[in-house]
Amino acid sequence: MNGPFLLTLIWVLPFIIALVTIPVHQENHLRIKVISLLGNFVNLILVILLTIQFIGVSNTSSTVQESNVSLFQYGYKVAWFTIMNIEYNIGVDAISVLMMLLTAIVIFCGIIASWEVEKQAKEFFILLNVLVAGVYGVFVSIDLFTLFLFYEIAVLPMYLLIGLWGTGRKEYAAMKLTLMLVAGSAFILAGILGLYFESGLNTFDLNQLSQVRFSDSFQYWAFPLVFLGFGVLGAIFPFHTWSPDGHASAPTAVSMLHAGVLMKLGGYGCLRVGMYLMPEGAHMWMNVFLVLVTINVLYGAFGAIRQTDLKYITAYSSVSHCGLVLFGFTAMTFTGLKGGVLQMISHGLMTALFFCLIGMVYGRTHTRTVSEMGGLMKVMPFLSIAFIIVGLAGLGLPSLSGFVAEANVFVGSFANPALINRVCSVLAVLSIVVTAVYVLRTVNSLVNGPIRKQYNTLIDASPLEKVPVIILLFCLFGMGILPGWIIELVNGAVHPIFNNLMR
Amino acid sequence: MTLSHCVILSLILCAIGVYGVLTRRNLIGILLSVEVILNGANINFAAFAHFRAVDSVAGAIFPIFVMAVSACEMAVALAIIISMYRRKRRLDVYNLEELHG
Amino acid sequence: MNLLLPEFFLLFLTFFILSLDLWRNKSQSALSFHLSWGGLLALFVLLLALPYDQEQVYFGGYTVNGTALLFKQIFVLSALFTVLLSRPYFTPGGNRRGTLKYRSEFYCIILLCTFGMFAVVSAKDLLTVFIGMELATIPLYILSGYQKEDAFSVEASTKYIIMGSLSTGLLLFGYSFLYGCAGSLGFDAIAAVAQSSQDEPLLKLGVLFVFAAIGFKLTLFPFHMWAPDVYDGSPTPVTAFISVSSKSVAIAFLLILVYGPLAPMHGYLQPILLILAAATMTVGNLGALRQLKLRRFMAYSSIAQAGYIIMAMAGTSEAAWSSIIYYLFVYAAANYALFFIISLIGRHGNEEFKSLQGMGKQHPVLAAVLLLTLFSLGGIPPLAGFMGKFLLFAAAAEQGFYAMVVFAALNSTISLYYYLLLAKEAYIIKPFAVKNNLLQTDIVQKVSLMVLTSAMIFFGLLPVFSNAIRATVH
Amino acid sequence: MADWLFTHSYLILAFPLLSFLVIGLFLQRVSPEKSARFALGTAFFSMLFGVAVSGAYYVKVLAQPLLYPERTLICFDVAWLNFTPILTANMGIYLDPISVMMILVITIISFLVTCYSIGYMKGDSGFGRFFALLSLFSFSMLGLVVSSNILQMFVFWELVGVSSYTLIGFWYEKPSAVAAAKKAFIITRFADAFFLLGILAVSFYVGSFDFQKLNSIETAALLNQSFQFGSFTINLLTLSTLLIFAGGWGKSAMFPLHVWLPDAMEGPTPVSSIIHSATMVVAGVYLTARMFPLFSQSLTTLWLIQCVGAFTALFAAVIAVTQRDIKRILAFSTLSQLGYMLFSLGAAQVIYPDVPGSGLNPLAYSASMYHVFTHAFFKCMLFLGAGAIIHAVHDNDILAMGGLKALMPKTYWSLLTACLAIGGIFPFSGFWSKDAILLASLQSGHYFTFMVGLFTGGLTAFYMFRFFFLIFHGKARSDLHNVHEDPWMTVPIMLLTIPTIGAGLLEQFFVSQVTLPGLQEISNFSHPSWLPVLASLTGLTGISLAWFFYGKGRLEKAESFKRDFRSLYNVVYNKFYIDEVYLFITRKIIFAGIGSPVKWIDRHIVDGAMNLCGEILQLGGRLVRFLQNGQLQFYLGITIIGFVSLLFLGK
Repeated sequence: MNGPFLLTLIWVLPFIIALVTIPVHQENHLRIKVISLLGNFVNLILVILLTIQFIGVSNTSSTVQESNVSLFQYGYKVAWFTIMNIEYNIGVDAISVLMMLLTAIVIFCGIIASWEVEKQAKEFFILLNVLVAGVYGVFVSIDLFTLFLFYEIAVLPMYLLIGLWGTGRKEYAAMKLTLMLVAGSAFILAGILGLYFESGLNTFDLNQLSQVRFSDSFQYWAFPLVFLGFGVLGAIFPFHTWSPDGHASAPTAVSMLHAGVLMKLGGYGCLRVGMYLMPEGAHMWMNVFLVLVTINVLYGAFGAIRQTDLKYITAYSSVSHCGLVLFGFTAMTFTGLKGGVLQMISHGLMTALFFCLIGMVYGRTHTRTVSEMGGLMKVMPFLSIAFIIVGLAGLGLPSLSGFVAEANVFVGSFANPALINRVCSVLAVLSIVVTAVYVLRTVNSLVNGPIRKQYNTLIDASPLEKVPVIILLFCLFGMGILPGWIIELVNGAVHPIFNNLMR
Repeated sequence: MTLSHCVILSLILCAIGVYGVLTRRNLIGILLSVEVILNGANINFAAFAHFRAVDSVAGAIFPIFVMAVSACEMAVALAIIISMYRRKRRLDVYNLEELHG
Repeated sequence: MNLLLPEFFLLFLTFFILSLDLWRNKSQSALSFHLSWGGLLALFVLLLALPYDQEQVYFGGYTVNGTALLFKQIFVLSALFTVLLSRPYFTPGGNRRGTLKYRSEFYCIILLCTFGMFAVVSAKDLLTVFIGMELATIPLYILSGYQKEDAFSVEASTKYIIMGSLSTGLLLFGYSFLYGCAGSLGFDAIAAVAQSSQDEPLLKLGVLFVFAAIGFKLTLFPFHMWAPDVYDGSPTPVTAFISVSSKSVAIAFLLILVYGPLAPMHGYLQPILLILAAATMTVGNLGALRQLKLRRFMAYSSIAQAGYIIMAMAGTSEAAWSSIIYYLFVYAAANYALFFIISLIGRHGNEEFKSLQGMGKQHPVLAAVLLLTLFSLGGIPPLAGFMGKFLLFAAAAEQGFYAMVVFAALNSTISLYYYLLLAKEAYIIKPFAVKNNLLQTDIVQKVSLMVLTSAMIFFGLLPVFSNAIRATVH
Repeated sequence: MADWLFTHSYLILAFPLLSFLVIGLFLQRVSPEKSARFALGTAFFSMLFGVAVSGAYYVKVLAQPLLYPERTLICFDVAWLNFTPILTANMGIYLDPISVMMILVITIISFLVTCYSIGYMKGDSGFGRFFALLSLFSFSMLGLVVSSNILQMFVFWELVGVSSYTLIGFWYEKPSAVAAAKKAFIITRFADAFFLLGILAVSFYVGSFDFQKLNSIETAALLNQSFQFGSFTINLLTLSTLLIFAGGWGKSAMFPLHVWLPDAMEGPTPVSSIIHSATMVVAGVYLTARMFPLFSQSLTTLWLIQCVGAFTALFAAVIAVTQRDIKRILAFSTLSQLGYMLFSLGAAQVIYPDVPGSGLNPLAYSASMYHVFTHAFFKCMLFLGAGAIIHAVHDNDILAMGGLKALMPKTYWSLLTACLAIGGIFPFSGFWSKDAILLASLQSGHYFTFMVGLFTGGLTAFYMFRFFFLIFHGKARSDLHNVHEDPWMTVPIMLLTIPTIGAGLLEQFFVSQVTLPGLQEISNFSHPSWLPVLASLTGLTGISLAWFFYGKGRLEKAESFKRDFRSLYNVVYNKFYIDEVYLFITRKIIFAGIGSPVKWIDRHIVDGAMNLCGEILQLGGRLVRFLQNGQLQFYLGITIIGFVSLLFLGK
């Protein structure tokens, strides 16, 4: 299929789904869900098609290894708001394609996982699809304005999704999450306006901007703005506090989507807009951010140790793992950047599965407090084994995706011989021990040990519930055992960024 | 009698007006103080017109318009104050306290 | 001569309705209503038909050009929607605020007021501006006190008129000083003076006096004190009218002043404008944080909006004109949509946050419109508000005021907080008792809401509007 | 033929993997018996193939030293994970004497243990699951030993750890088992973190993961540089080798990371026998041997390895003397034997002033490997026997047993050979390997280590025969009803007696073949004839002491002795309170000291700061509303003041 059309279709389709859902009758839940499911299934197919096509056209030849311009496939541009010379300018490189693939998988699983939603199902699925459309939009856009626009579209529906269908202190959590992310986007806004005007080209086009050598004084203030702005969504310390509350109170699908995909927008933006466009700024600030994200990694892990709520544990582990994403970037080495990208994918799959399982367990036990569970292996072996596996993925067990990513991150961070990088990488590597501690603690007290009698009657996952779990497990193992092709793709995309960084 | 005298006079009137506006408790009184301010402005116009204006006609006409306009304004104000008096039976500015926050 | 047609038509319409009511002496008839909205609609069409690329000056003091016409469009639309809004709001059978005596006078006053605004945006000298401004202001005093039975209304108008006349005094002083140094009332003369002797203290004094006076109408920070009380006390349609029209006319005048006669002093004005903007948006947002009454809330939110708008005036002439006009359209659309919903509630209940509860379940469409409106006001894509704010910020950023942009963007985050509070009331919080559906929407409201909502969406998505405005400004 | 075997040598791993997948995904739900048979079959084929490959290796490689001076053969090598265009981690099969030896040991033992488990695990609810996990383990272990590069080794290293975790916690409803599994995993994980760091360091400086590259002389020269860190200098070679060795430290449960091994006995006994005695725990030794050419370049590392090994050997033996749990005794004896292997490797460093050659003693290396080999068999058998006893008696406390000789004769005789072997009595296998180790340390001139080894040997004999007598001799100390022997279990035990007795014949082979090229033997030191005598004598002394105390299965002497040294006894019995120290570290320092504060800080300071911003804004809101007090003249005043300040602003 014609590439640009395919790209447009992919991000438009969820909007269409939302529009189609509007006329459906309030009470006709089944139809609403089926529409969403089918729509997103089609989208999944489309994205897979796109990926296959992309693998066909992507080349990792030496020319790519030398060039410092990201090679966007299926580029297509048409003027939009001419007064600010804003264009609808789309195209994808390997990172965006993989991210879209991740999104497609996660949302498909998410919709199955939220099959139980009964309350105002219509609004729920409409908002969910709008959110997804925003996410796809961010990944396809090359124009900074549209990127920002989609970014906000992706952030906002979260408020109602959490506030309306969440649990616990949902209003507080939703408000906090939304405000912190929007405040972050305030920084981004200033940053991209700065890029627009300071470049002297009056353009939002990433490719043109990437070739501009911005003045150091400008990058000195603009880079941290952009990096922090996106970093908030990447849960960078100390702006991560929305994540535990938000993820804890969000409904299953939303946690999956948010932790699995949305948090990746942060890392994506940091890489695409921050480091790619402002390399000198990156060099100026990297040590600061290196320290921050190292704190992230350790702090998230230690924070998870003492939590008792399953979702809080997962949220803190997300903080730690997303820290690893940025940690890979801040290493400023080729392998580090690559590792960061791989970690985005791996963590996306992993944490999505984590929240999915938590949702199912919660739906049965009606508690998320770890200490109140135990012995679930006896009554629900499938879920329990899946839980153990995803836990092991979390602590970076080889043959699961986590190891591939973390190995790249660590090798990359170690490849930077500066002393501070060394110290930070040592600390980060040691964090895997802490990870092991909380993961095993959680898994043990959840699936092992004697079972409480009130759980004896619980049933294992239904066939429908098994579908997302199996899909995600398959992806985890697939990426863990045969990482070759993904790494090839990512190499192709990371080389230009890295070369630009080192220009 | 120079320009500065007149300007100072107008400013003094303005100050008096402001003082009145800030201190009078009776609404009518406040309105009168406002009138004083307006007239100060008029004096300004006249003075500028007389001493340094290129086309002094404009400066001379302006106060007339001002008087007319302020007359309507006062009329409206009085009407409103009357209806206000109907409600509260007081003309005390401190009675205007229901709307706040 | 044809560029003056709108003015004449408006005058004719006004007096026709008035006289009609004189000899037909049926004050409650709907005729005046239909006449006025029809007339306004026709007027709008007429405005659209006029050429926007030429400028004509009539008897020295009155000029008509593209931007003026654009502003006139805003005024006409605002008046039109006020009329449409007032009809269902004032039809008897609601709460005690629902009754309206002297119906056609009400419409006439609105039209007259609009005429005054026309005069302001077309003025070429201080006298015309003064007359126009007074003509645009004094009717508002009357309107805000229109319900003589309602103590709130009367108190509001009392406060309004007294503070208003004080500001008039300041304005006059400002004019007098400007006249003093320019030696003439014409803008050209003032421009010449501003060009030749920039730091003439008398000139600066005059400018500051004028700024204070306009700041009053524009609800800039230290001069905004009247706004919450007046917005809260006046009848809802009047509040809407004040919040859109009277603000727009003030902005128009400020634009004309800053980029017309005072253009040479722009460097001197920039910091003042920025400080005023920063203070205003902060105060507005902070004030709105803890409100419970809808109209008072709207007052603070519109104060904040004024702050954003002023910020753009630090930019270049072209950017400022186009972005501000564009934003005014967007702002008007969102505001009226919200006021329509408020008036729906106010028809029967108190116009408070609480009254919104349960809307998401009982009136999903209405709630969706509310949500869109709030997002548009909060500047969330893909709605028009986002594009509008973006252009305002860009205008400031172009001059390198990035810190200001960050500050403003953070402010709009705060504003998002209280807009989301409204959404929360409408969607999340469960009403204590499920209310029986009181919110009936008649055809007028349905159509208006539809028009406004689609405006909010299409302004944000289609570039034609912004392009047209930029073309006109250019 | 041989080439065909080499090219398809991956099948050795493929069989267990297949059985894991098939059983885990389908068969265990269909029928437990079928899965057991399937596991047995795959294990058998894997063993067959392993033996075949080793034979081929012997014929093709060892028999032709001229073609293969390095005695190594890389069967295949596929790129798996490429980090940079130059740095890539492969998956390969790397055959050299020690890996082939390990292949033999693992395949044979895993076959026997699988067979044994069919009897041992009969009737268990997780029967099928058990065999799946067992196959997973043998797959990962085989993958570990054949690794062609250090990253691959790390990968399988982790997999081994996980399968050990799952098998220790096999009875997941038993809290103690679960806790033990967690402990084992976390402690080894802790060590692995350093291992990973070592890998990172080496790979960064060398730019490769392959063992051949890492073990080359150039690498050692490249790494042999010092850098200043703060006030003191660090030798990179020493640092990285130590970091890598740390991995082995944890896996081989050297002091003070040994605490997980005794607890690991909570797992089913077959698991203990294969994982925690025969194969997995020697992974650390294996790693050291694998990287030996590199390690041996850093004297500090060797010295540390030697100390750790020797100390653990003694330490564990002392504890073993007092234990009562049949499996824990064996666990501690395993620790002590691992200590032997390691200090023997460390003892390769010759400290004579005048040494011809490389200054390294090849015998030490061979001896260590030889002990790995022999120990695997007799220790495995000991565990299996212990399992059989537990299975029969349903109790772990040796004080509650006794007089089982009559009831379980086969087990009795087999275990006797094993005990003699581990006791180092001529002519059983243990005697030869220990003798070689002692000789090596003597040759290299580590007299102290030599003494420790000798003494530990005696101690070993003592506690093993304490164990033996208390179980089998005297009369039963508790009613032992319907004790019987299950052929599924006894047959493997008896089969294991063959290597236990006969492995001694291989000494010359090991000394000559299982060694490092480029190290010539130390000529100027012959095998002292008194050494074996001395060793045997110490062993016999130990045995006779054991007989003296527990001979007739009586406890009185021991009790009185215990009473005289009560305090000492308590310290030893409680394993020198090392576990308590660990508890303190985790509970008080990690959890209470770091975890909780972090949690608190996050909630109250970091998050508090965010909320504070909100509060400040709310406060501003209050202020604005307060100023909006409804008083007209106040408004006017504000306006005037504002105007005046505007004037100041504008002037």
